[in-house]
Amino acid sequence: MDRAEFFDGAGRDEALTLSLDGWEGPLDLLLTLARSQKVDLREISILALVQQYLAYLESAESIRLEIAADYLVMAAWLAYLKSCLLLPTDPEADPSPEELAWRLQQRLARLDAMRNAGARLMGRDRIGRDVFARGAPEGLRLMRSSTWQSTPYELYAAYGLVKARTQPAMHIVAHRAVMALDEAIERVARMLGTAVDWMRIEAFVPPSLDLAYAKSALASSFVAALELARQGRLELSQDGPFAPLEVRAAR
Amino acid sequence: MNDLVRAVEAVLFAASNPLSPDEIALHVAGGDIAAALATLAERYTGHGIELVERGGRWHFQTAPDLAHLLRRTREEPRRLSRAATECLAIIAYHEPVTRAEIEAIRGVQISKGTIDVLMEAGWARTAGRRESPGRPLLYATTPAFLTHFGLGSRRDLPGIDDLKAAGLLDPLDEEEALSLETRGDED
Amino acid sequence: MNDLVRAVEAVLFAASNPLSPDEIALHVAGGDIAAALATLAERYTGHGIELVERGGRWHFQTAPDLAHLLRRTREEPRRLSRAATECLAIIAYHEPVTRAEIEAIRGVQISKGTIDVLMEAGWARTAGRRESPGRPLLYATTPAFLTHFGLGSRRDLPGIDDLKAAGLLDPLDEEEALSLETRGDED
Repeated sequence: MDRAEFFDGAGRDEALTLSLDGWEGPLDLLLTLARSQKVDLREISILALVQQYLAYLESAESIRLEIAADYLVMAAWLAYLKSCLLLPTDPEADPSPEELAWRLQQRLARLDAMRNAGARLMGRDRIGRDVFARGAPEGLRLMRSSTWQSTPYELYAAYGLVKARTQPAMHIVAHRAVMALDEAIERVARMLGTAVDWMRIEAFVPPSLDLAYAKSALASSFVAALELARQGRLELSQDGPFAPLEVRAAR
Repeated sequence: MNDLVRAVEAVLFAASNPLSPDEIALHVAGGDIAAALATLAERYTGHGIELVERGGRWHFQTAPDLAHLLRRTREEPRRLSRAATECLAIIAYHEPVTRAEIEAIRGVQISKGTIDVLMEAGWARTAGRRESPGRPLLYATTPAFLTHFGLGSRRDLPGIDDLKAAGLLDPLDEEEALSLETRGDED
Repeated sequence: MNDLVRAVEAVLFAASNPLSPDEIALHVAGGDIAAALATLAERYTGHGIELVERGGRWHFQTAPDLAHLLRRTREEPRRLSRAATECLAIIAYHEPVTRAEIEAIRGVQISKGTIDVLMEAGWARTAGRRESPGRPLLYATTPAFLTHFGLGSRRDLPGIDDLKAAGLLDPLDEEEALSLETRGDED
């Protein structure tokens, strides 16, 4: 719909189909209505503008709810503004109705200014429409040449790495002090003679500062104790899982 | 014609984009590039081609009064919607500006694609975030915007001084900006 | 400057192809185009740009003596990737060597670009073909390689024992070996 035609010609003709689809929000509609007063935006009659807006909304034939919400909120606010402007001035009101009206005017002026600015921008001598850049520029070329860098150290280290990576792997198990099973059986059997009552298995392990050896000795002594128990030479007792394991000579 | 001026002329002529004096200097060793540019610009005055500066970068273009000879079609290179046009104007005159501020000025939410269109055209860019609650993105114009619309700088925006004087470019009062923000920005 | 000459200048500037006088006349109504072209050509003599005719078609071009300004080379120092360094080391210690042999020694395949980079750097060259099935190309180092790495000759490369003494042949610790496996050939 051509707005100018609408306002200049038909006025609020009932035959016209009015809808909100053509407006970019309530402020846009207000601005167009304000323009129809044909005075400077700062001189417009806010009361008349409010009337125009409310009348337009009433006459709008098809109101689609999803787009109407903003317009209705604005209508409510304008109705409030109108009543404030008509009622006797309440000196306590803050902001005052005049202040509210001024703010509305300012908002319309801002939108109007930006709308004009947009139009003036689009009307400038634009590249590709009014002025033209060179059609076939040769172009400036940037040739990148890489100067590769490396150092002797990196070269040798790389070769070392390759060699190390592909060297056949040799596995050497380092010597470790262990207590052999035979030794443990002999030791446990020998010490069992002195064990009158239950003794913890740890008591059969020789004291050692070498933790690895101590572990090995404990493991071997345990297996030795199992073997001696199988032979019926000692008894084993344990109250529960992980409880101390105790040993005594068979009765 | 002096060698430096010739060289600057050739480089600008061959370039497919506007060049800053620093960029020109990468091709033309030594000499007063600014002086050479001034000489050239003057020499081309009244020609069918002119040398112009846009946002600190220089390029040759055809004289605006010859547009009617060169325009093949009346169609605009990029036809912007009314929403996009207003949005671009708001960004240009208020930059840097948040989406909520743009919406507050227009009194309506802007659809998702509107700013995208401006960014795609190369006329708008994001310009950091405002250090306020929510840290909203800021938008500003680009050098290509100045080039396209034939503006030497933002000071050449039509009527910007008058708008500033009338207080129409002042930051919005918070109430107005807030009333829109609470409606929720969908992305 | 006369209007016709200005118009012809602008039309030729904006055109994406050289134009014949007839084609120019489609844009510029009336007037002696040949004369305007002659005037223009003379006016641009000695500029950084010149108007030239080729086979009856006219166009602007940068003056041939300034062509070198349009190209600019920038040297960028770049570090050799680890894969390329290993590859170079293998070539240096084993030359002449085929690609398959390099891969066998590295224990990892080498990507297409790796040897190219070494050739581009001027450190590796092809050195004929091995007379074996498939006649694979052989690679060797260049004098520039010796210069860059400060070597008088290949005999100056440290031997395996030297590398061992320098701790460069120590078995990898597990972590490093793992990171090598997962990284594969990265360039």
